[in-house]
Amino acid sequence: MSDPEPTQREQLLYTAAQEFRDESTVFTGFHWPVVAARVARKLHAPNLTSVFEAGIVYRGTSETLPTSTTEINAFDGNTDMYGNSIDTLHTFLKSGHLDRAAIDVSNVDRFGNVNTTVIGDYDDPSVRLPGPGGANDIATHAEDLTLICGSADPERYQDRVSYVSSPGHIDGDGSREAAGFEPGTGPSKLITPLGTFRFDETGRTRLDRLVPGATVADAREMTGWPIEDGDHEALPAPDADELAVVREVLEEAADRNYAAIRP
Amino acid sequence: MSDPEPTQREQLLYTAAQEFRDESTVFTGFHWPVVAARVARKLHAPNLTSVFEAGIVYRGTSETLPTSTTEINAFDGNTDMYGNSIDTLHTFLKSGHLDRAAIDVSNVDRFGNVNTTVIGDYDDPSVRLPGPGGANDIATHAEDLTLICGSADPERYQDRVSYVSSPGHIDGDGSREAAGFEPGTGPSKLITPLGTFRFDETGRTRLDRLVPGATVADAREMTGWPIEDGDHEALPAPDADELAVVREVLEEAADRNYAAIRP
Amino acid sequence: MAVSTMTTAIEAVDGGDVVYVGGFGFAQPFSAVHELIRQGVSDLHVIRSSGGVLLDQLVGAGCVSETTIAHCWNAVGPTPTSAFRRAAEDGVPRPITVEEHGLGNLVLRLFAGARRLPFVPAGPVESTGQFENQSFSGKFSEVTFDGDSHYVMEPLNPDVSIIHVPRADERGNAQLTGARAEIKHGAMAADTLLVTTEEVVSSEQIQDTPDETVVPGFMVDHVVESPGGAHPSGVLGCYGRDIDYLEHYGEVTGSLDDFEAYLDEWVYGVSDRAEYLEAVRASGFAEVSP
Amino acid sequence: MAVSTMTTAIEAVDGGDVVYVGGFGFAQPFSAVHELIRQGVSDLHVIRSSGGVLLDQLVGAGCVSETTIAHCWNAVGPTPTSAFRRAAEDGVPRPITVEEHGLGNLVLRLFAGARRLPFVPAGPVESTGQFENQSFSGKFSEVTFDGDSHYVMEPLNPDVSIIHVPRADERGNAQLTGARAEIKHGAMAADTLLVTTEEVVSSEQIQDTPDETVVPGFMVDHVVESPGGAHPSGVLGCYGRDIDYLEHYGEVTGSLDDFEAYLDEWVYGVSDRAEYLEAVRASGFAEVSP
Repeated sequence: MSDPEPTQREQLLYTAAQEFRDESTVFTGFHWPVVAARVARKLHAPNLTSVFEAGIVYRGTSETLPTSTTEINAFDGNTDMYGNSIDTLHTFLKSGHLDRAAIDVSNVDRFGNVNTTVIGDYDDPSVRLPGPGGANDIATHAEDLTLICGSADPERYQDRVSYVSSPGHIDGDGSREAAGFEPGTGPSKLITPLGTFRFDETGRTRLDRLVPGATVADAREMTGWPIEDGDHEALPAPDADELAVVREVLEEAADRNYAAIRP
Repeated sequence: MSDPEPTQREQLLYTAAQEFRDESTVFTGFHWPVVAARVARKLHAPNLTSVFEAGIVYRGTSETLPTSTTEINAFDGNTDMYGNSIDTLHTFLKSGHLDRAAIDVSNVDRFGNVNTTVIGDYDDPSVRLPGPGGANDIATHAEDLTLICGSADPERYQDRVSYVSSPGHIDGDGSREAAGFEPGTGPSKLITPLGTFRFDETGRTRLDRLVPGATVADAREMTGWPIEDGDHEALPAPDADELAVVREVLEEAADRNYAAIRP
Repeated sequence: MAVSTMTTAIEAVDGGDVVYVGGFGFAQPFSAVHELIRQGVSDLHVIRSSGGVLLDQLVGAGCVSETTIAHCWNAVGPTPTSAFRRAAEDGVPRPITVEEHGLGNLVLRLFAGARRLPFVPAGPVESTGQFENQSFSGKFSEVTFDGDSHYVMEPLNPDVSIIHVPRADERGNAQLTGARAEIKHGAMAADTLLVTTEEVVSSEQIQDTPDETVVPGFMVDHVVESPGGAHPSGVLGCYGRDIDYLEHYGEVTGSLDDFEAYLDEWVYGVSDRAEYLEAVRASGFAEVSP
Repeated sequence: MAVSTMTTAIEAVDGGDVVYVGGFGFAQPFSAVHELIRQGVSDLHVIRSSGGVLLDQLVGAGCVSETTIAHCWNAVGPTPTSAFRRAAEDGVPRPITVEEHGLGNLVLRLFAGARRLPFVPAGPVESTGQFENQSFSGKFSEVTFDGDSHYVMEPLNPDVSIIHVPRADERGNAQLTGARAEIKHGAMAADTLLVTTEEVVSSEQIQDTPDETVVPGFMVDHVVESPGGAHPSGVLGCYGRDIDYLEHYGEVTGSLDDFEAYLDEWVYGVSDRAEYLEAVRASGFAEVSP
């Protein structure tokens, strides 16, 4: 008999899946966004369109979960268009036709800036991370951007990242616009294992909703960010059928060698 | 019994066809270049590749002569690539991979400048001509450019055109390079019904060879350009078999509504 | 997005709009242009690589006040496009401005529009007519890069773009085969995008051949099924160029009166594309079947 | 142009060259890269959108001194690419520089190279790491257009580009299906272009499907037939990504010794692609057939 309560990860995917509405078009970043979009496809969004940086416009639900956004064979038969990276990263991101974008973040700060590049000095790093790829462009141009952080590890949540791989609201208080970014662009929401945050008018995170059972104190401890006390509506938990779908997708991810799934 | 002597037009096409070598790649402009290239394809260049501005890379000999470089159906089955106009007018013209380019000119001056735009004031023209299309880009970027003028009408040959639709050597004496054009680009040859000209180091026409029977005086009268007396080797005339091919292509052109062919 | 009638789709075009009309010598949206003429839209600024007979008709019908083009003529012959000439030379039926560019610069401006770039470098233009003509010399701005002076051009972003394709699905995913010219960029540069198509096909058919998709459905505002919509230009895989019709057009539109008679017969005199194609057939021109 | 052996084609790459290597998560020219490693080419400046396992191998083998990339990791997992990290963090086996760009800016620089434009506008970059990092801040030059300040970037023009495609003919006409990423621009930007292909097909076959041609033969310097040449990445229509092999790669290359053992087994230990594929099969990984 399977556990009727979702794990943190299952709840995260369920929450994130709500970002992907049926009949909408979402620039879907690597990793958790792809997995969450698949949950959405199976739950409520059979005609979700995902745009991927290499030029793929993917609509429907492919037979297999791709290991990454560039595993073309996994999408073939469910793509409306094979375009190129200038189509996706320039035209689609900047022309106002997308409903939303979502990217995976592993080191994020209060302003929604993301570091996927280096820990330490750029030219002599203590840790060299992969770099941003197209997530930089998504964070630069997208108008309704959701960040998804799959980890509850407090080290993932910074006060201010030392290297901005993908720009959030920089240092807040209009500094993003002052640096030349279009008004209205940048992160609007952050989804974490403990709850969701919105970015307020100063460009800082503000706790929105908590996952069932989590407290403001938990969120404060995880992020290290100042969070005011207050009542926060709980995020809806999946019902039994929905949870079964989330688990099915996580099993697919394990079958397709998703490293984060490993025990 | 057909006339064993070529007409002016037949000789022109035969002369121009020599510009299209087998196994070479030529950016082929609208009108006479397309017809001359077809003569070449049938005479000596079965593997000539023509690049056309709309994105077509055409190799071999299509069943029918196209009415223009954009009549795709006429080339289909003999195209190596369907690309776009940025491929052709930027990459192909500027990357140094073409062997030659050829364009039709109807108003040309001593410097190889071409006017296909207006007679009279630009904003209040006495005659509005079609404009240059991609011929402007070919004249701007091509490194070995042949101009083909199908008419012996002296009005077609100017001292200096009043509007430069497609740039030749501007006013000569390095003025093209001074205006920002790459050294080594621009017209190198002009083919006319009476003979061929080369552009000398000052960017001016210099008579090269005459068609059989034509004289320097004839060329001077047609062009109005200063031409020194001297011996000029005669251009080779087509032999009987070659002339038959030229005539066959001209018949095709008539069948395909080429206006200049009309009696 | 839903499949629209031609009437509804063309109502998206307002007088004074900047309109890119797609197709080069092929895949020209003639049926959409005829509906524009019937609806009497005026003061358009038409962007087109190769103006052609299509632009000639729009100009001759008085729909146009500005043009941005690389050339305009009847590719069959070639022969002049007389209505375009009358407007440029004599202001008949209305004056037009002609912003002329080399095709390579024009397509880069559409590219910059499609990719939402703030500007794009021009090729060398000094001493050319396109540069020296005062009416649009402001289009080339000088910038300094790496110690050298260069000219840059502003992007073109039409209010409305209209393209014709052989296939599209109900979602607007539009497919094209054959030379692409600047059609994709012209389409993607627009605020509002109208697609006319030989055939509305199933989404499954689109997903079987996604390499051919030129614009994704989420960029498309109206899809209109219009078989034979590109006649007298051709559509690869559907029908060829009707060269006799195009020659005929040149012959019967030389004077203003003759041009107006042409419009009366072929545009105002028919209510839709089906009637037009019936007239084409009845007059002995090509059989057009998608 | 003629069909070349891999050995001959790769001899066109000199030490110190700027080399664009094509493919994104798919159609990566692994067989060409293995030959580069075997030939011991050094000091390369490698341009690649998504560095991946391919760049990891080149860096780990000591062939590389500079990189221009948007990211580098093993897309399966995802897991880190350890050789790339060792070089960047510890200079082992050689130090590398990493010029990092957002992918959109990187592909525009390749576009500008392919189209021989003098520069191209960058997206907003101020306050980002790509801009503020001193090692390549000079890559963004300020220009003023229409009263506003903008940054522009110089084009990328590799000495040599290497792409892998499913089909090419003896003339070099190379065809690709599926997402195009920046492959066409990377190929067209080069001085010298090498194409590896699953299969050399007839020119008739190319002319039956000219929409799929990504570079025309006249731009190509060497065509090499290399079936299975993209393993462990996939080639649409030929074979899929070998995710078990890629996971295995991540697991057995974590340390320098293990990485060198990997190279000994899979690169130095085989003389050509056929032997490599035989080893793939013998080790129980995917059956790769073009």
